[in-house]
Amino acid sequence: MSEPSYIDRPNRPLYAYAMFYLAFLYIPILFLPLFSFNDSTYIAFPLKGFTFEWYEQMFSDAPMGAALVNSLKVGAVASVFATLLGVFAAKAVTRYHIPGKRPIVFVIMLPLVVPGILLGVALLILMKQIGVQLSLITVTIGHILICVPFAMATLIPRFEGFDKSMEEASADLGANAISTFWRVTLPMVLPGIIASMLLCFTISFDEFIIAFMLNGSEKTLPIHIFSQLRFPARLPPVLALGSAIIAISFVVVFFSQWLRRYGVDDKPSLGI
Amino acid sequence: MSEPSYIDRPNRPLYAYAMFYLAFLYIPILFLPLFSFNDSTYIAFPLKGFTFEWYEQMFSDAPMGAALVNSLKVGAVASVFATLLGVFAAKAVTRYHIPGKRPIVFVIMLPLVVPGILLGVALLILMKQIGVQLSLITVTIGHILICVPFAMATLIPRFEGFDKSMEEASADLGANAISTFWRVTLPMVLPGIIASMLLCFTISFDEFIIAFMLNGSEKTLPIHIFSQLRFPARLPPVLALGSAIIAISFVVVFFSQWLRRYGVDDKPSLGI
Amino acid sequence: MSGNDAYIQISDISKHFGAVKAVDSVNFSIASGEFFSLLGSSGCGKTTLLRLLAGFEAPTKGEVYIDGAPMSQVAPHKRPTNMVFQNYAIFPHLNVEANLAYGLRYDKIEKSEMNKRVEEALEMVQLAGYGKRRSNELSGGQRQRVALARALIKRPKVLLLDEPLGALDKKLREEMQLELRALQEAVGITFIFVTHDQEEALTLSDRIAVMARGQTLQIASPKELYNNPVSVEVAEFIGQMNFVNASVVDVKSGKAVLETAGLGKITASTSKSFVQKGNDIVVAIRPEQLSLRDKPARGQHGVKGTMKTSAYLGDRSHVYVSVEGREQALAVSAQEGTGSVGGLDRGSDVYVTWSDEALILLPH
Amino acid sequence: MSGNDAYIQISDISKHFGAVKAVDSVNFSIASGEFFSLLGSSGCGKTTLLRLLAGFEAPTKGEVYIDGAPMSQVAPHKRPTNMVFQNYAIFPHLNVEANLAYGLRYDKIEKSEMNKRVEEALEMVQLAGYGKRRSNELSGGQRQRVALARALIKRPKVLLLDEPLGALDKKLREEMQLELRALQEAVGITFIFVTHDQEEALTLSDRIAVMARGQTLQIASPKELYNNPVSVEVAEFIGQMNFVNASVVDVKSGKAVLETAGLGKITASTSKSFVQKGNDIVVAIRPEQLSLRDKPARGQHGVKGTMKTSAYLGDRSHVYVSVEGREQALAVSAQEGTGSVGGLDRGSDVYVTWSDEALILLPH
Repeated sequence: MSEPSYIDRPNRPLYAYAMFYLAFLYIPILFLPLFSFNDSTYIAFPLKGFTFEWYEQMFSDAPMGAALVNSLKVGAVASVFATLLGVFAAKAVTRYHIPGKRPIVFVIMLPLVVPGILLGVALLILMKQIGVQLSLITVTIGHILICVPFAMATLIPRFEGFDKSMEEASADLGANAISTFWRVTLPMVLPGIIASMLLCFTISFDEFIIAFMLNGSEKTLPIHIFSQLRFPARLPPVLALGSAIIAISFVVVFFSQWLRRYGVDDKPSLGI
Repeated sequence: MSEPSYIDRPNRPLYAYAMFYLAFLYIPILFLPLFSFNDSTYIAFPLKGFTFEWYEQMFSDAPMGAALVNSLKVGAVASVFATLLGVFAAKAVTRYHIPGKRPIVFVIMLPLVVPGILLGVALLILMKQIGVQLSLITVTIGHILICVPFAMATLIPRFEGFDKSMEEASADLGANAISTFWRVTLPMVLPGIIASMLLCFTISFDEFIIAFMLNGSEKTLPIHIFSQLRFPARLPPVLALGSAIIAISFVVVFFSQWLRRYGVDDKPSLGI
Repeated sequence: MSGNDAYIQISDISKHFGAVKAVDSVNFSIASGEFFSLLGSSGCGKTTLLRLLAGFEAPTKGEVYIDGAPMSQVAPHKRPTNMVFQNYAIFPHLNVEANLAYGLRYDKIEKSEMNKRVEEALEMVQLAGYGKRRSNELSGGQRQRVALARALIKRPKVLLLDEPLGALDKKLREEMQLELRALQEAVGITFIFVTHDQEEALTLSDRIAVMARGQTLQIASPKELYNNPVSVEVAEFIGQMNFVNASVVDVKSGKAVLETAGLGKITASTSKSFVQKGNDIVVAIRPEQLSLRDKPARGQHGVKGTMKTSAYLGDRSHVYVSVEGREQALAVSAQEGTGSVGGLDRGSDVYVTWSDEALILLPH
Repeated sequence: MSGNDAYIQISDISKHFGAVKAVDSVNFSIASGEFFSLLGSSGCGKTTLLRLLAGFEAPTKGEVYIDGAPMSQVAPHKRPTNMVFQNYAIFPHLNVEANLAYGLRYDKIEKSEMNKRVEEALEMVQLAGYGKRRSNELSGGQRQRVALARALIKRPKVLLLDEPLGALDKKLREEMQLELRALQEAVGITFIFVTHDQEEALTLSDRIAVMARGQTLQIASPKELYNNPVSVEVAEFIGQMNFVNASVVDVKSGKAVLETAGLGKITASTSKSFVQKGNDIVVAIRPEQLSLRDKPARGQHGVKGTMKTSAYLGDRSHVYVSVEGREQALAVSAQEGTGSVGGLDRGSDVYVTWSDEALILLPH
């Protein structure tokens, strides 16, 4: 009924601000695709010409391909486990009447504020102490650790928005606890679970310092890119790869936003 | 009225799970304080004895002190600017009737999914192109860029929870738009603003890869720690520093949780 | 009801939101000192009309005049109106006193005078001593009083109320209705009151505008609305009503002969222009204008039916009687204690009777 | 009302949440086929009692028997009860058909039989053709019907309803009340209905338990509750009531002489044990039991007062009359059209009269 009201009249300063804001966020990012099509090994203006060469190099670069596969593996496993841990924890925090819910949220949040490099050191010490060889597995464990709080942050609002009487109605209609979980709880929080997995995957895929400290012989993609930065000639394929990643991220974010339309809450909110 | 109901009965598996969960999150972190008091330069069991030596070394370590001050400076400036940008953007997204609110949220979220190393590369190219010398300022710009989406994510729920009729009531009572902003809007979203600043500060303080790529001669703390990792003898003071940071983070998180109690929404929710 | 009869003039005002005509060419005047209600179900445009008066919406077309001055170029903070919001909109970061004093700053009033007026306003709404409390320390009724005081302390010419009693429970709402009416009489200013509750509108108002689809259906006093609704839509909205389809068989010297569905052939006196031979019309009868008897009454119109069910309401019952030729049962309001339904059981035969004056003829 | 008079037995049941006694030693029985209401304001324990019956809460003490079987060790999904939730709790990820069929899976019913029962249930609640819709494509009234059908399709022995009409607007609520009552008569099972709306409870119920502070204040039929409340608290809750403080001057052969605050010295016939010489009691009179006259009536009790204000309600008005010796005005319900208040203006003198039988004596 009360769409644009007095106080809500759009104004010119706002549009100017929006333009500045978008420029600030996007101009740096747009440099990657720009130079990824530039026909020169030097990353500098003026642009020379249009080429697909760097994309071709990217596809024929075997170590880069291996690193990509590693990152996808780590991301997939970490996102599934972190979300699984998060589902049960979010369910516990929001549904059961644990004395002192607030301290629990506090405890879950805390690892978020520990600098990645310190977590990396701590995990390194732990792995050394228990004699675990560094490998993609140790990287995955590190990533699960940093993803869980984000999974919780995504899932808790879902479980909070979830109406307890739905589960009671299910029990009332004859379903036991397990049946209720599968037929009511899970379908209703599914969009949140998928959003959590997407978020965790992204975090794992992007993470550098913990992967750097915990990896063995197999590199994840950010570490591979890092190792290539020393050689200017190898930079253009990295730009091509970066552009491809941004394009794929775009699709993933779009999909996760689309998912949020469906389900309990319809408000536009960030995926975090 | 309906506190612990049939479906909500706490159960033993839950407690077991909670224990596992906490162990998983905290055991690695607790290694830092543990070894920071251990009287040996070797980070290994069995523990040797109790010492404050590493803390003393930490306090007398001038480069570490300088790095800490740099990190605090960068964090303070980045958190203020990112929150300021976020306040106006969140206000715009939630209050004004911009056609297609959802695409805007989408656009704001996107930088979150671009891997930090790629953002670092992109910013490096940009800085080189416009001839800006690398320094703490470039690091700060990079940090603002990654903090803004988080600031938005913190602020948007605040602005959404904010009842538009409060501003209308203010106008109705004789206040113009500016007066309304200062006397009603700002006090009501203040807890969100402080939460956003704390979050942005934490992100900036913890960030490694962008700072690593964009810093000049002055190092931030994670970079300093990184440079010390090559020398095993320098590790114990790093552990002492890490423990101190964790302790301080603990206080900050506690404070930000306490802040959330006050104001618009009272639900326990994560700071993100 | 002293003073100017067209103190507020709403002149051909429309408000469109895209394709939706929230308010559609509305025209009427409100006298100064009047308690005027905008009544309608949700989405009828009543709140939008109120917001147009407050200045929170700009009209797509038309003009609002308050005391002769056109308002469309006047910002809300400069209008001689104040509003009581549906959710009360009490500033949660300020205590009750500060909420009340909030608007006084802009009236350039001295600090001591300000305190005096806050005290007076608190007393007026029976909240003396509650000045230091915050919104979350108040009950629903107290919040409603704070919102009222905060608006009235500005001494507006017109007070706008957007369903201020909607959030209260029934007993409290009835109490607050009495208080609100007493308050309006005490301060003497114009109240414009938005509600979807017809009983509330009847109880409180000097006049009521019944709205639907952004338009006014009828503007009249409560008694006029109840006794002489102009259309089936208005009659349906105000109170309970039985509707009977009928066709006009004959009209002669103010008497109409009607063939009805279920009530047989009846006569009614009328001067309404749509009652013409051959027209289809609707006959409306209030439940309390119908009586139940166990045998036909002499000299009164009546119809035989079967008692279907009844709803006990304490001071009265609603009895539903099935009548041949009608799908819907006739609702009959019966006073408790008058004995008229005492002996009747479900399923038993009854006679429903009425007097000629009880019939309201409405266009189809 | 066929069958067993103690079909459901609530035996000394209590439910404590920490220090809060939500339900406190409640004892009563419900007959099979009865429409039984739990009535009280929020926090009185009515919902907790319903949830104890459904099995969502375990009693702190006491036992519930349904058809003779103790229930406290029976999980909710195995109880012969089904519930209609206040918010309807319709599964948003399933369409109407799937919602209705949800519970049938556990009854080991064949697919074809299942479809038949879903069709029947949809027809019963007048939603045939709506089977493929989702919750968000239904109106409030339709959701209410789906919730009802989903519970009834399980053919429970007892249907529990937790304020199922609370979310509907007034007109729809009244319609649904009639439907609900008709449905209960059609299916013939026991309904236990929670509400805070006394009018709704009066209209629907065979018997009502009025609750407060986790206890039952009175369990009786609607008429009994309205005409013979046992306490001021019950009388306050049901309908409108005038209360007059009085002290007993004398009691002789079933006649009590009372000295009242505002009504002077009056007599009332009574057999109640608390009416004893010297005791303070409360006299209650319904507004519709009071009449207004412009001069004292012979042979009737009456008191002189000043007309203060009136509230028009269409079929009747409530007139408020100030009487010396009382702070609160007397509420008098006057029928419209009877002319009794026609000539009276605000501020004019009136006489309020009543008959002896109208007085209800209550303990202080």
